[in-house]
Amino acid sequence: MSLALILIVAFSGAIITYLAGKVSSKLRKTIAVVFSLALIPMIALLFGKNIETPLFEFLGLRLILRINNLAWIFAIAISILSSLSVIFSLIYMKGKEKVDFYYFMMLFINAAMIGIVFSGDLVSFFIFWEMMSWATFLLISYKRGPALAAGIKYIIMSIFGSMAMLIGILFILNTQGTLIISQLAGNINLSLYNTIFIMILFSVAFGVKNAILPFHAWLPPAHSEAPSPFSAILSGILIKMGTYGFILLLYVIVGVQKLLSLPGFTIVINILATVTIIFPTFVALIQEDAKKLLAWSTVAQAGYIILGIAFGTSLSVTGGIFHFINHATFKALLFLAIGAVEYRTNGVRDLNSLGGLIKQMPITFVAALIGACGLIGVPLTNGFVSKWFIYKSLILNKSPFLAFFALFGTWGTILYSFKLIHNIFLGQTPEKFKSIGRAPFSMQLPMIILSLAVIIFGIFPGLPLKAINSIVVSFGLESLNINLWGLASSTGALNTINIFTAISAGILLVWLLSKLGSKAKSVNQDDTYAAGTSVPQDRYHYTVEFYKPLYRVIRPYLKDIVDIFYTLLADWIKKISSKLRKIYNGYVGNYVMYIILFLAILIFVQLKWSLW
Amino acid sequence: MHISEIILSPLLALIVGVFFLGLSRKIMARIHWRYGPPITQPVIDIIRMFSQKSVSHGNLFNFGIIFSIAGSIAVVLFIPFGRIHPLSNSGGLLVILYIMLLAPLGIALSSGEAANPNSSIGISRKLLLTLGYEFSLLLILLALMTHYRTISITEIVALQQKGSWSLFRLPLVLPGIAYILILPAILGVRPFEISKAPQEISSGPMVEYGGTYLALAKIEHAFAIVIGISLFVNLFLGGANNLAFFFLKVLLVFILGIFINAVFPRLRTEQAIKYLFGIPAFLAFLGLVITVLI
Amino acid sequence: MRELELYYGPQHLGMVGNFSITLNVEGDRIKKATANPGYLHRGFEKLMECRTWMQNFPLVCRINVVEPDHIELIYSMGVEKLAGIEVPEKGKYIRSIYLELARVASHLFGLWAYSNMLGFDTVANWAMYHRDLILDLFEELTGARVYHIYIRPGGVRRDFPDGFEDKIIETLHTIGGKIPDYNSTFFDNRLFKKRTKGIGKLDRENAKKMGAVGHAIRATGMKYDIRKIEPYAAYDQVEWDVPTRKGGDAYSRLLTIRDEMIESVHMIFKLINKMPKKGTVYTKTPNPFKWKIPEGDAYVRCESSRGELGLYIVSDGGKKPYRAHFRTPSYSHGLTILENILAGEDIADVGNIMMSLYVVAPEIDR
Amino acid sequence: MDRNKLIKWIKTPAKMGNKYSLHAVYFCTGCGIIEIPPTITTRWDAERFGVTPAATPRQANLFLITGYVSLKTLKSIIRTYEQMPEPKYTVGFGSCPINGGMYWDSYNTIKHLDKYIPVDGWIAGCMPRPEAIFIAVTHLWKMIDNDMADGYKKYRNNYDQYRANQEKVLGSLDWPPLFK
Repeated sequence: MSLALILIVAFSGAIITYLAGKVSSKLRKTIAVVFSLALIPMIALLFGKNIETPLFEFLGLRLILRINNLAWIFAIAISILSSLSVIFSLIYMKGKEKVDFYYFMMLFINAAMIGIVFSGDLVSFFIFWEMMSWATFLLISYKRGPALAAGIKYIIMSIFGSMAMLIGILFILNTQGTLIISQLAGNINLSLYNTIFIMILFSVAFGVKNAILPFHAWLPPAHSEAPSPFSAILSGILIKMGTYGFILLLYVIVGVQKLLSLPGFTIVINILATVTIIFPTFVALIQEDAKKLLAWSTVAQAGYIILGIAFGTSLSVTGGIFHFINHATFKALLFLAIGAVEYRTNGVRDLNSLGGLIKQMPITFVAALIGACGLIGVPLTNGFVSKWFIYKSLILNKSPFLAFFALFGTWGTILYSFKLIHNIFLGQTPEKFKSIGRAPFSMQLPMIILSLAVIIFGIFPGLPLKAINSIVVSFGLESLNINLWGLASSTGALNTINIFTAISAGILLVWLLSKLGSKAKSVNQDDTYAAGTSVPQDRYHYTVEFYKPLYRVIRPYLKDIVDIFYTLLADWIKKISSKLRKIYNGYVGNYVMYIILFLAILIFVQLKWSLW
Repeated sequence: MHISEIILSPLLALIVGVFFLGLSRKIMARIHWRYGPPITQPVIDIIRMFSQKSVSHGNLFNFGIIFSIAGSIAVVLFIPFGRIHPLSNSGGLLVILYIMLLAPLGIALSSGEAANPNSSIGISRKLLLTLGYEFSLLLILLALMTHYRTISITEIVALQQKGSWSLFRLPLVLPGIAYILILPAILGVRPFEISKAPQEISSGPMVEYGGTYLALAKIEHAFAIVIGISLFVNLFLGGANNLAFFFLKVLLVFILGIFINAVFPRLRTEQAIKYLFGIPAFLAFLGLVITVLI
Repeated sequence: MRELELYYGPQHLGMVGNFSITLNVEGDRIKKATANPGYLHRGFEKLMECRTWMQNFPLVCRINVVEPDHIELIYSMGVEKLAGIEVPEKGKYIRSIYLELARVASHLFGLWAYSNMLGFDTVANWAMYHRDLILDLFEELTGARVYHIYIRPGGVRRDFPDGFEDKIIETLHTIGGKIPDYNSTFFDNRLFKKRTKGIGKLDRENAKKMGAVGHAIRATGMKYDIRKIEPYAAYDQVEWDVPTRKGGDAYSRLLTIRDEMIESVHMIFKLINKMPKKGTVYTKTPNPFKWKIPEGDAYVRCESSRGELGLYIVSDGGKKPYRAHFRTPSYSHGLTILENILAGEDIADVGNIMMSLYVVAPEIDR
Repeated sequence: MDRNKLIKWIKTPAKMGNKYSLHAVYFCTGCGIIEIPPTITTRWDAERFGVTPAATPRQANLFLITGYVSLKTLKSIIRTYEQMPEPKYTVGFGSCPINGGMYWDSYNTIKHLDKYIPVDGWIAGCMPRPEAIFIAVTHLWKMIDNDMADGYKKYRNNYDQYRANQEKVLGSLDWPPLFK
C-alpha cells in the first residue's frame, strides 16, 4: 500500500464528502463513514513496515513520506478515532447548520494528521502541521460566539508555536543542509548551545499543541466550545501531535545519546510536565461545565505523557507512548459520552443541572464510567498500566518527587472524575430529564468500541506494549521483558492477569455471599431516607460545589496565573496598537512624511555605519 | 503462590476484621464505663442484616458494593500476612495503592445511585479525606520505595527482617511518625470519622443501605481496618515471620487507634484536610528529602 | 438547581427531640435554615383549661421532659400568686435545692447531647451516668425518675427523708470530683475548641433583639439571670455569682453551662448548710376538687436551665384556669435564633449549634 | 453458650440474629425519648443485649415509639416504618401510644397507634423506667422465638386497611403505597 495513496484517499475523502453534501445528506453521511473507515485497513496493513518513499521535489527540497512503527501507531489511532467520531457525528450533527463544512473539516484534519505522522522530512511536516492548525481553528470556532474567541486564542498561540518551529527548521537547514528526518536522525551535528536552541524552539511549537503548562491557555475554552465529537478528536489525538513532535525531536532527531548529555533540558521539561499534571487537575475540580472539566483533565493527562516521554528511560517512554494510546481511548470515550448526554438533554452540560441519568442512559453511563476508570487508572483499565510504567520508572530512577506529584495528581483525578460521573449520572433525576431516551445506536457504537478497548488493553496490556517496545528499542533504549499481562522484572513485576483473577474471584465470591442474604426489593428514587419525610421534587440532589471544603483550603492558590498573564499581555498589546493607530490619522501628507522620515533614517544609518 | 493461600488470606482478614470490630466495641464500652456487647456482636449483627429484606435502588446499587469488597479482597491478596502472600509479586506497592481505590469507589458508585444527598455528601467528604491523607501517604511510600529501591512489598518486609524495622531506620523515622499521625484518617476513626458522621449526615454513604447491603458494608469496613493496619505493620513494623506475631502487632496498633477514637471529637472536613496537609505532610516531605539525600 | 433541600430531623441521630430543620445548602454551607416545629404539639394550653388547678400538675410538667421541675415551679408560683399563698421558709430552701439539682441534671443532659453531636461518645456516656446519679436522688425523694411532681402550691410535697442532705452532698462530690476529667477530655480538648470556637456566633445586640435568654445571653457577656433580678425560692438567701463569658459563640455557651453547673453545686452546698432543720414544708391548700381561685391574672417567671421561663395565667374564679400561656426559652432559641445563626454555617455544625442553644423541642410546640 | 441455644443458632440463624441484634430507630417521637439515653449509655448499657440506635430506618429493625404521637409525627412514623427492612418490630413505649394516655382529650394526638401501624408490644407507664425496655426486649425475644412478633406481616397482609386508616386522619399521603 503506497503511503501517497493513503494520503490521497484521506484528502479526497474530505473533498468528496463536501461535494456529496451538496447533493444529499444521506450520501454525505455514507461517503464520510466509508472514507474514514477505509483508512483503517489501509493503514493497518502497513503494520511493521518501514518504508521511505520520495514524493516530489520542491524548491530543491525533497519531500518524503515514510512509515515506521511509531508513525503506524499514531496513524492507526488517528484513523480509528476519527472514524468513530464521524460515526458519532451522524446523529449528533443532525439538523445543525453548515454540516458539509463540518464533515469536510473533520476529514481534512484527519488527513492532515495522517500527513504529519507520515512525513519523512521537516518541510512536509511543517506543511501538514499548518494545514491541521488552521483547519482546527475553523472547526473550533464552528459555533461562533464564545467559540470564535476560543478559536482565536488557539490560533494565535498556534501561530506563535509554528513560527518558533519554522525558525528551528530554517536553522537546521542552514546548519545541517538537510531536512530529511532519517538523515538527521542520530547524527545531528551541532554544538551544545545550538542543540538546546533548536530544542527550545521546537518545544515551544509542540508544547503549544500539547498544552503543557505555560502554553495551555487555549485548550480549555477550545475543547469545551468545539462540537463534542470533534472535542474527542481534539483531546484524543490532535493535541497528541505535539507528543509525536516531542518524540520525533527527542528520540529521533536529537537522539538518546545526545539527550542524556543534556540533563538540564529534560529536567525542565519534566518539571513543566509535573506542574502540568498538578495544576490543571485541581483547576478541573472546580469546573462546573462537563466539557471544560474534561478539557482541563486533558491538559493534566498530557502532562503524564510528556513526563513519561521526557524522562527518558525505556520504562517511562513505553509508559508515555502507551498512555498516549490510552488517553486517546478513554478521553475520546468520555467526550463522546458527554456528547450523547448533551444531545439528549438539548445541550445541557452544566454539571449542576444534570443528574440521575443512569436510569435513562445506562449504556452511556457504563461507557462514561469505564472512561473515568481509565482516566483515574483503576486497575484492569489501560490507564493503570501506563501510569504504573511511568511511576515505576520515576521511583526506581531516583525521582520520587516527580513520582509524588504524578501520583498525587491521580488522586485529584479521582475527585473530578467522580464528580463528573456523580453529577451527571447518579443522584436524583430532575423532573425534566425523567423522560429522555437512550442514546441512539450510532452514538452507542463508538462508545462501546472504545470501552472495550479500554478494558482489553487493561487486562492484556501486552498487545500494544509489544509494538511500543519495538519503537522504544528503535530509539536505542534497552528492551523490556514484556509479556501479555504486563512486565516481568526483578525490581517489581506487573501481572494484570493476577489482578484480574483476584478481582473477578473477589466479585464472584462476594456475589455468592450476597446471594446468601434475602433478596432486596427494588424501589424507585423517591423512596429514599429523608429524615422521616418524603423527598422534595427536584431539590434533593447534591451537586453544587461538590468539593467545597477543599476549595476553601486551596482556592487562593488556584487562580490561573498563566491565563491572567496572557490576558494582560493581550490588553497591553491592544493598548500599544491603539496608540500606534494614532499615527495613521488619515492625512496623506503625514504618510508621505513618515516615508520620507524613514528613508532619511535609513540613509543616515547607511552613511554612518555602512551596514549594507 | 498456592491456591490455598488465596482462599486463606481473605478469610483470615475477614475473621480478624470482624473480631476487631467486636473488640473495638468492647474496648470503647469499657472506656465509657460500660460492660459492652459480647465480642461476637458484629457477627450477630451481620447475620441479622443478611436475613433482612432490604430495598435496592438499581443495578449499580447492587454491583457497587460487591465491587467494593472485591477490591478489598484483592488488596488483601497483595498484602503479606506473615508469610502468606499469595499475589504480592504482581505489581507491588503501586498496585496496592491503586486497588485500595476500588473499595471507596465501589461504595461511592453504589450509594451514588441511591440518590440521597446524605450519601453524596458522605462520599464527597470521604474522597476529600482520602485526598488529604494520600498526600502524606504517597510521600511516605515513596520514601520507603526510594530507600529500599524496590516497589515490592514482600521485598521491603524481607529487608526489614534482615536489618531493623523501618520505623527505627534513620531516614525513615519521620515518615514513620507521619504514618502514625495519618493512621486514624486511613482507618476512618475519630477525629476523622467525617464520612460517616451519623450525627451530621446520618452515616453518610451507608444511609440507604439495609439488610444485605449493610452487612456487606460492615464486612468492607472490617476489611478496611485490617488492610490499613497491616500495611503499616508490614511497612514500618517489620512485618512478621509467622501469622500469630503479625496479628499481634496489628492488634496493638489497632488498640492504639481505638484509644484515639475514644478521646477525640469529630473534625470538620475542612479542618481535617488542613490538618492532613499540615504536620504529617511536612514530616513526610522532610523524610523523603532526607531519604533522597542519603 | 443551585440549592439542595436537606432535611435535618425529625428522624435523625443529630436531632435531640422531635424537631426538624429544613436546610437549604450550597455545597456544605447553609444558605437558609427553616425550623419546622409542630411535631410535638399537644395543645397544652387548651388542655389546661379543661382540668382543675391541681389536676394540671401532672400535665404541665410534661411540657419539658428534660427538666420538668421548673415548669412545676412556675405553675405553682402562678397559682400561689393568684391565690395569695405563702411558702414556708423550709419549703423555699427545699425548692431551691431541688431546682438546682434539676439544673445540674439538665445541664448534664445537655452535655450528653452536645458531646454526642461532636461524636464524643466517651463524655456523653459519663455525663449521662452522672445525670442518672441525680435522678436516683429524685427517685428517692419523689418516687419518680423523670416526672416528679414534687413542687405544689404552697411548698413542696414532702420533707427531705433522713440523711438525704448527706446523700446529695455525696453525689455532688462524686460528680464534682469528675469535673477535672471533663475538663481535660472535653472542655480543654484542642479539637473541641477547634470545633466550637467561632461557631454560631451571636453578638449581644442581636441576642437581645431575638430574645435570647439564659446561657445564650450570658455567653455574650450580659449578667441576666432571673434568680438575681427577681429572686424566688431561697435564691436571695445565699451568696452566689452569675457566670458569664464574652465570646457569644458555641464555645462560650458551653463553658457558661459548665460554670453554671459548678456554681449550682456550690449553691446547693450553701443552701443545705443554711437550711432550717425544722419546720413545715408546705402550706395547706383546700380540697383540690373544690378549690376555687379568686378572679385575676398573674405573670410569673423563673430561670430554668435554658433561660427565662414565664407563665401568664388567668383565673375567672372557677375550678379551672381560664387561660394559661407559657413563655418558654426554647421557643425563641429554636425558632428565631437558630434560623438566623445557622445561615452561613456548615452542615456539620447544625446539631452542634442547636445543642449549644439547648433547644428542647417539646417546649417549642407545647 | 448452652447447647439448646447453639442448636437454635444453627437451625434458625435469621431468627436468632434478629433476636440478639435489635437496632433501634432513633426517633424522638415524644417525651419517652428521655429514657433512651440512659438506656443506651453507661448506667443500663443496652448494647449488652445488642440493642443500639441506628442512624437511619434502613439499618434498623426495632422501632421504639417513645411517647405520644401527634398527627404530624404520625406521618413521619409511617414513613419511617415503611422504610425499615423486614422483619421489623415495633414497640410502643409509654401509655400515650396505647390509648392517648395523658392526652386522651387532646385534639392533635393519636389515641390508638395500632390503627395506623402494627405494634408488637407495649410498655405501659409514664414514664416507664429503662428496665422496662429490657423487659420488653426479653418479651420480644420470646415473641420472635414463637413467631408472634409478626406485625410486619400483618401490615403487609392488611395494608389496604392500614393505608385507609392513615389517609383518614392525614388526608392523602405524599408517597405511593408501599405494596402493590
